[in-house]
Amino acid sequence: MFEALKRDGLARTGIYSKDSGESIETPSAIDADSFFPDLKEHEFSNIPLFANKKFVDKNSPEYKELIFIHPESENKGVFGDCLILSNWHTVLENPKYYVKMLLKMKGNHPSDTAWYTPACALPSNVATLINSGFDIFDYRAVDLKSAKGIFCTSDGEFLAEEWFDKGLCRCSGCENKNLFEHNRNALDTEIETVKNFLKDGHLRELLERRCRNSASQVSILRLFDMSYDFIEPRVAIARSTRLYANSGESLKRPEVKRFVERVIERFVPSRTDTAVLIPCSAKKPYSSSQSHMKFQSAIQNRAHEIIITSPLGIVPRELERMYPAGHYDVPVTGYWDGEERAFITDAIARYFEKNRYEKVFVHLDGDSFEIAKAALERSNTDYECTATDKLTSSESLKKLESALKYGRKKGPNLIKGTLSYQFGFDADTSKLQLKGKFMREKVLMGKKQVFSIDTGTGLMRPTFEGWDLIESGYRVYIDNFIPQGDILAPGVLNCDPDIREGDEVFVVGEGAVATGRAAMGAAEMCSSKRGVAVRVRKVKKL
Amino acid sequence: MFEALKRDGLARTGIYSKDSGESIETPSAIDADSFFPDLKEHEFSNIPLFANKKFVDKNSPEYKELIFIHPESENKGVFGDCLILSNWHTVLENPKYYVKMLLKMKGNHPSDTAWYTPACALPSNVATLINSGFDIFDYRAVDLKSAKGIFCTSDGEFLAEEWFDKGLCRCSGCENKNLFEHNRNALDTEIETVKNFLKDGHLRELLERRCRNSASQVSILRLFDMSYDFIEPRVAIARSTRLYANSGESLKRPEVKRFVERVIERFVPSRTDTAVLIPCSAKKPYSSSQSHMKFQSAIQNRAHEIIITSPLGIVPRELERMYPAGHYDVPVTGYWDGEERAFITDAIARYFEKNRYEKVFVHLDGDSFEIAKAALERSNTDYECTATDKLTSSESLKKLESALKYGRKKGPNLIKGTLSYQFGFDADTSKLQLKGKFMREKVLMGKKQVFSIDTGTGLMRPTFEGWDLIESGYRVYIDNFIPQGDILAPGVLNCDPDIREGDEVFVVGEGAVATGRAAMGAAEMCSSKRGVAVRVRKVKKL
Amino acid sequence: MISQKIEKPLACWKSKETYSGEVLDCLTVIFKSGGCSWNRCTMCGYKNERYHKMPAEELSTRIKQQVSWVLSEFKPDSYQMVKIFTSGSFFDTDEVPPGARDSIGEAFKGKIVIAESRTEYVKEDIISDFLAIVDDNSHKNPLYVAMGLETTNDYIREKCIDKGHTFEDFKNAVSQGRKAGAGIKTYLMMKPPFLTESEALLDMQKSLKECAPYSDMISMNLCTVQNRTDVERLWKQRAYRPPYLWSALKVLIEADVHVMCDPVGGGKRRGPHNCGKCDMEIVDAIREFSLNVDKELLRVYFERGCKCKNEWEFILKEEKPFCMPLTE
Amino acid sequence: MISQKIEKPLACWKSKETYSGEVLDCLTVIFKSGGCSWNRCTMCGYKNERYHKMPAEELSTRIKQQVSWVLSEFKPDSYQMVKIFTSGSFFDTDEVPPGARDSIGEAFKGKIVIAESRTEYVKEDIISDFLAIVDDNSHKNPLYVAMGLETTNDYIREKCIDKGHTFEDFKNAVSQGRKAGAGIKTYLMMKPPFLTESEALLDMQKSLKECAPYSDMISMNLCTVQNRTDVERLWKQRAYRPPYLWSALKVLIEADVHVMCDPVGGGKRRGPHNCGKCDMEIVDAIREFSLNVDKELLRVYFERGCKCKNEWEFILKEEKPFCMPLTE
Repeated sequence: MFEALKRDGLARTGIYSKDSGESIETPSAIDADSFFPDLKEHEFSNIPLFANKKFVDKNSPEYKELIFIHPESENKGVFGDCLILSNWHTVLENPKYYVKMLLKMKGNHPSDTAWYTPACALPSNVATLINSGFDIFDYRAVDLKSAKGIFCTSDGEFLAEEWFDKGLCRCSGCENKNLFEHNRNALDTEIETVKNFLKDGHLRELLERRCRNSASQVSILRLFDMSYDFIEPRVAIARSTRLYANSGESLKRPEVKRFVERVIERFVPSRTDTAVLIPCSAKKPYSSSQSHMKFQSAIQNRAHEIIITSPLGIVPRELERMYPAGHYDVPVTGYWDGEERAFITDAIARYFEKNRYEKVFVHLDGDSFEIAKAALERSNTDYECTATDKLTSSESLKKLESALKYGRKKGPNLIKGTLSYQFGFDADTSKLQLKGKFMREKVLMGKKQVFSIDTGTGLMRPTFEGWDLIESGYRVYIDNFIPQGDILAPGVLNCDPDIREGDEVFVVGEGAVATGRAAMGAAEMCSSKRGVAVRVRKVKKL
Repeated sequence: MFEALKRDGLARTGIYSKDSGESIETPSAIDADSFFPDLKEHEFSNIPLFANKKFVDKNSPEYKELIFIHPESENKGVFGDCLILSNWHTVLENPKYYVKMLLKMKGNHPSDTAWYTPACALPSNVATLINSGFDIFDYRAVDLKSAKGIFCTSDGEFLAEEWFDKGLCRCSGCENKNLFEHNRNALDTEIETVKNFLKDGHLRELLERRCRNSASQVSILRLFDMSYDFIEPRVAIARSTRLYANSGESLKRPEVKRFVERVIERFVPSRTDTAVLIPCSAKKPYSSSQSHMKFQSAIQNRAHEIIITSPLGIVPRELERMYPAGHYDVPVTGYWDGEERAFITDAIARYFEKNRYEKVFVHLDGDSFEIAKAALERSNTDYECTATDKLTSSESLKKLESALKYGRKKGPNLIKGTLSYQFGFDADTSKLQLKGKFMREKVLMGKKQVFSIDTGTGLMRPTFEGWDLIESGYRVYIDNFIPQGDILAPGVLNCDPDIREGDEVFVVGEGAVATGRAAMGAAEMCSSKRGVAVRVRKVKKL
Repeated sequence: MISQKIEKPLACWKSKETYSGEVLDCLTVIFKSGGCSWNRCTMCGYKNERYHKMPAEELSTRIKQQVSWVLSEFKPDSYQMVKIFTSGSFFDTDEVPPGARDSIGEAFKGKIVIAESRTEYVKEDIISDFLAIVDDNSHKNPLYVAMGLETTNDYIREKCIDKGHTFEDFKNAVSQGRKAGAGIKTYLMMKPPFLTESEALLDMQKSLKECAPYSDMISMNLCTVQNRTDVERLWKQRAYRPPYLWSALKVLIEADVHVMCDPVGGGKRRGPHNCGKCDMEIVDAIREFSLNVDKELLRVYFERGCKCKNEWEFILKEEKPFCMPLTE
Repeated sequence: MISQKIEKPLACWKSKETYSGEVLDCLTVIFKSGGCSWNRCTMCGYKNERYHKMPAEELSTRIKQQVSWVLSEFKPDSYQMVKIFTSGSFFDTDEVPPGARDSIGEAFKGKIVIAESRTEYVKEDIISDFLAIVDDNSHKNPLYVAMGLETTNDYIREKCIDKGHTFEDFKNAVSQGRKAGAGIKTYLMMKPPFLTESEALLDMQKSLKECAPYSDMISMNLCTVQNRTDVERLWKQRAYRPPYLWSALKVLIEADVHVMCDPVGGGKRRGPHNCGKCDMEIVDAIREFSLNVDKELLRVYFERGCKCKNEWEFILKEEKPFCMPLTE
């Protein structure tokens, strides 16, 4: 029996329990011979990964506690099963097939199955394996390294003669000069490390380090990122933690791409007469920074403020608190690399192709200035530059202020901006008002509260009245029962495919409606047999 | 007394011995209170890093075993001293000043001094510190983390409540549930890890992982790379190990930039009538790969073969064995990112602006095809595409062959290409002949050997007759003595500033000349008081 | 513009103070003046708080207008004590012309007046004159001269504060003040820049001991990071951290004399602070202690501790001049 | 083109062989023929080594030309034994027309002839006829029929080799051959694909035991990765690794009967290999053993070991059908 707990992309923590009652917290390495005693009984049962369907169908072994799976097989586990993906170690150096086969199989099997991959895990690659959705590993690969005199760490594999017993590790194995013990320790501790990063919401950051252990791991990460349509639905809509964009791959994170896509595809700006492009700040939200206070007092709401930043491209002022716009950190050198330039130029150009502003003021310098100009030219947008020298110099600010002198005053509409971004629905917000202190706002219609704002993530939390305004999308359909607490996955009949873990959802049933937050993505919500689907906030009987 | 041993950029291993005889292998963490007992005696002696010269000059402490240094101070250590850079921890999050101040001080002080930086080293940043040229650390920073209840690993700092004693580490401190002990263990083992990577020639690869621990470490690495003129002379001309280009920063490695610059500035191609651009292969040297065998049998030496590759840009066939062209590995997904595109487009364009070929055939596909076209257009070079579909398909190969049908046959001149690249001198190679099996060639003039080839690095090793052909550069001048073995740094009077560690050099003195290999770069050779400057191969009395 | 700008002091507020075992209402006034003649102290935030250069007469007029404003805003019978500050020295005649000083004396006649000055302006004659104006025999000691000694260590005072006088200068000023019949209030500064936490703590303890014989009242200021000061620049460069509240507690608990302390900015990043969790209760306890002179509450909080007390103990032991500040 | 292409066998070479305790000179000829009628074995590299379809008469002529070439190139009195292979079955009449077979028999009359065939073509009449041609009474057993049994395990033979016959088929063929008066030589295959190292090793040991009663000579082939074979495809997919030389050594040492073995490609990545350091000496020892039938040298090398013997022992124990091959 397997139950997934914390999920992130394909990765997850979970609990796998055998019928005997024995159970492990996953991800975890097991001693396969004792944990799955039946496994070694099937002689002559090898089936290579690239074997064709006929060969596979003819020769597939039937294990007692495991389901044999294969890219070409129709053999499928059901909820709670443990699946064994044999011989996966033979594609570890073959990123193209690694990703292709894996995504095919992940698509073919229910997500709440435990995945065991034998003889693959090393301290240097197990982060990638866990990120690929594997849950159970064994010690075969590290034991083999021990037999070969190889010292394993999370940084790679090294000749034991030169690296073992040289002070690089102080585990019990190293104290005892027992390489076998060290290598198993190294695998176990690395799995725990990955597990903790996963629970902490920083698996991606860890991966962006660990993947450097080999070219193929880098390629695997990049290929996963290119499989955006497959991965993105599995990534929560927000994290409570910061997003550290510390490598080139950060630009390709599903969260980053999703943000850019939604700003272009969903977001409805407060105004499209005049925009002003300004730089980001290290402090988040931007408007709490000294530089933005200066910009804002020069702009005086006479233009739509759009922040140009890496890796997010463009952040309209309305969305500055939305995850990850209010939550990212990025190394700054002043130099924007070619990929950042290309990615951000494209984002800006697409935004201005969709939203035809009459005039855009560019208050940027250095590389971001060049990027913005190129993008505005590409999108045939009329623009004017307002900066001289340092952007926050009084001269620059004066120039900015006087350029906007005749602009109409109209502040950013946080409500419309957030709702359109979050729900993909252009709600009528004319009767709504934002009340309350900065970072503690509520949205009222008359005296009725329609939304609160989750200041941790920037998401709006609709009340029942709020849901009346969002006419479609983000619905979870349940059977005819009155929820007595959270809604479990088996209780979900159907749901909107746009729903991601962490999204605000509206639960609709014959007997009741409820507000709440999705605890899993749409696909899992519709197919899982276990686990909370929606954390319910309020229920209303019909 | 400090002696540097293995160097790589600013980083080095070494031995620091106190007058008492006590000595440590660096890099290393010390218990500062007992190692430098005098240090704590200087009360009220704080001088912040940003203090001005007047303040510094007035207040600098004078230690018994240490030299106080400061960006604004003219205080200098001499050979063998241990320098203390106080309060450096206050710029760890300030990459701009970190790099600016450090390079200023490294330029001001002799390189064979040991650098001690107090209260800076954590397991998560010590790789960056070592890479910055620090040798001695203490436990203050980790002990502080212990006092604050922070669990330290080479991946970062974490709340001990949630991370310590959770199976992430099995060191003695973790076994004893002693956080203080764990944190010191973690620092010690990380220093040993960095040291081993440094000795192994893979410090850069480790850094490209570790720097992700914080945005500022990424920025520091990037800023160092932007300080090419300072760093490059400190990087050996070749490594015996592979170069793993597993991140965006790999494109900016000094070795990579140096290769590109030399191909453009120094390299003399065998011919400039016709060139053919072909893709790289995973196997090195390229010509041992199946795809290159096919290309070569289609080209039949009727054009100058130029390989287009990331991260090196362009590799002329003559240089395919030269470090790092024959020594790099790179993740391949088929997608070339914006920075690769920009960098390689620039390299190709500059090459073809300098070397005006009459005609270039482009046998490339995908992104590299687009890049090459853009570069050739930028350089106004006449080109023709010869590929259809798959580059190694018989159709493509036939098209390539027939496009070159009327070309003049002239094989690559490995000798001229290598000599011009390595020595920056366009030697007369008309009387030279390459003899011997692949990867075991010698260069003869008549029956006299003038060069052998170091197949590990691709470098030519001149005999005395070989040096006659290289009329200038790469000379090391010594006093009037007959070398009885290797030449030590104090024996060097002067040398050519282009010399890098690992370069072939010609030793010239009044009494003798010698052939050999530089064991340090030009600047160190001229200034060091200790260590082998040139490993001598042959000596000839005059 | 035809409206006249109203002249107001830089700040003026009421608070409670302990005096001779009694809790009094106290008015604190910071007059805008001609500005400090020295104007170099590293932590001073009043450097720019001054009138532009103007004739003494005009300066006098303006200060008198401030006095009027004070008198009209705060009922004279609502307080018994007055603390007078300028952005420099109250007894510096260039800064506060004699006429202005006299009207201030008149305004606060009958109160217990504490007036702050640099040592070089504490001269018997000037003090006597002012005392004569203030004194209406309501109090035994109607005037206290307050001086920022900061520390009794001349080296620290010079390097870290750049105060421009010595402990000896202070003692001379004390004797001038006493000759004039005034009491002495001494300000000490906890943790000027360039000191480690333990250097600052020990310096404060030593200073307290050494200044006690010369002081009728002692007030310990905990250094805060004021806008546009040298200390702020250092703080932004991560070269300065305000003192821990633990250090202040320890000093107060262990002091042999009563020490007043108002932890301005306490618990903020720019003020004396601990970890953020335990700060406010300690700040409140210190404020209360200044009134009730009872160390019990201080001891309770000190002994109860907090997670961050460990950190502070570590800092006391391990923060050294060559590696400071270790925390923020 | 006006020149006539010379017809040559696919390969032809001389070597030493042990026979009845004597070392003989032996000629091995691989004739190009009409090609194997089965042509499906996973490791077979001869699938494409055949004449294009042609009339039997022409085929016959071409093969006879090959015979002439052999006779002219290798002096008949320079060897005593001949091993005849085709890219399929020597006794398949479609592959080697009777006329051609007869001339081959004539050519090698008086030698000890070993001719290889699939089991289904081993028929008493054909063998008798051929024996009659070859035999000139110089030898007691002038003809041996060689068959690739590969393994006595029908399941392995079918799944891993796709050989198309059973152990039973083999036994029948043996009885046909014996009835015709021929001796029997059996080829076994060490480590076809889809077997772990230990499965392969145990299968070989079992096969040796089980085939011994039916065999006069046994030869163990160590699987190699031939161009354009199924095995090569698997090898490139990292799904196949040739056997360790350690396994071969172990089999040879522990065998109860003499087993011939020529480790073709030994020490190369595509052939049976260990770590690369110890390979060549073991290959040489195995070659020598085939001649001198003395296990001593094998034992010496086996016991001396190498760093990689540890790895091999681990592989024997831990390589399983669900995680193989573990090494390359």
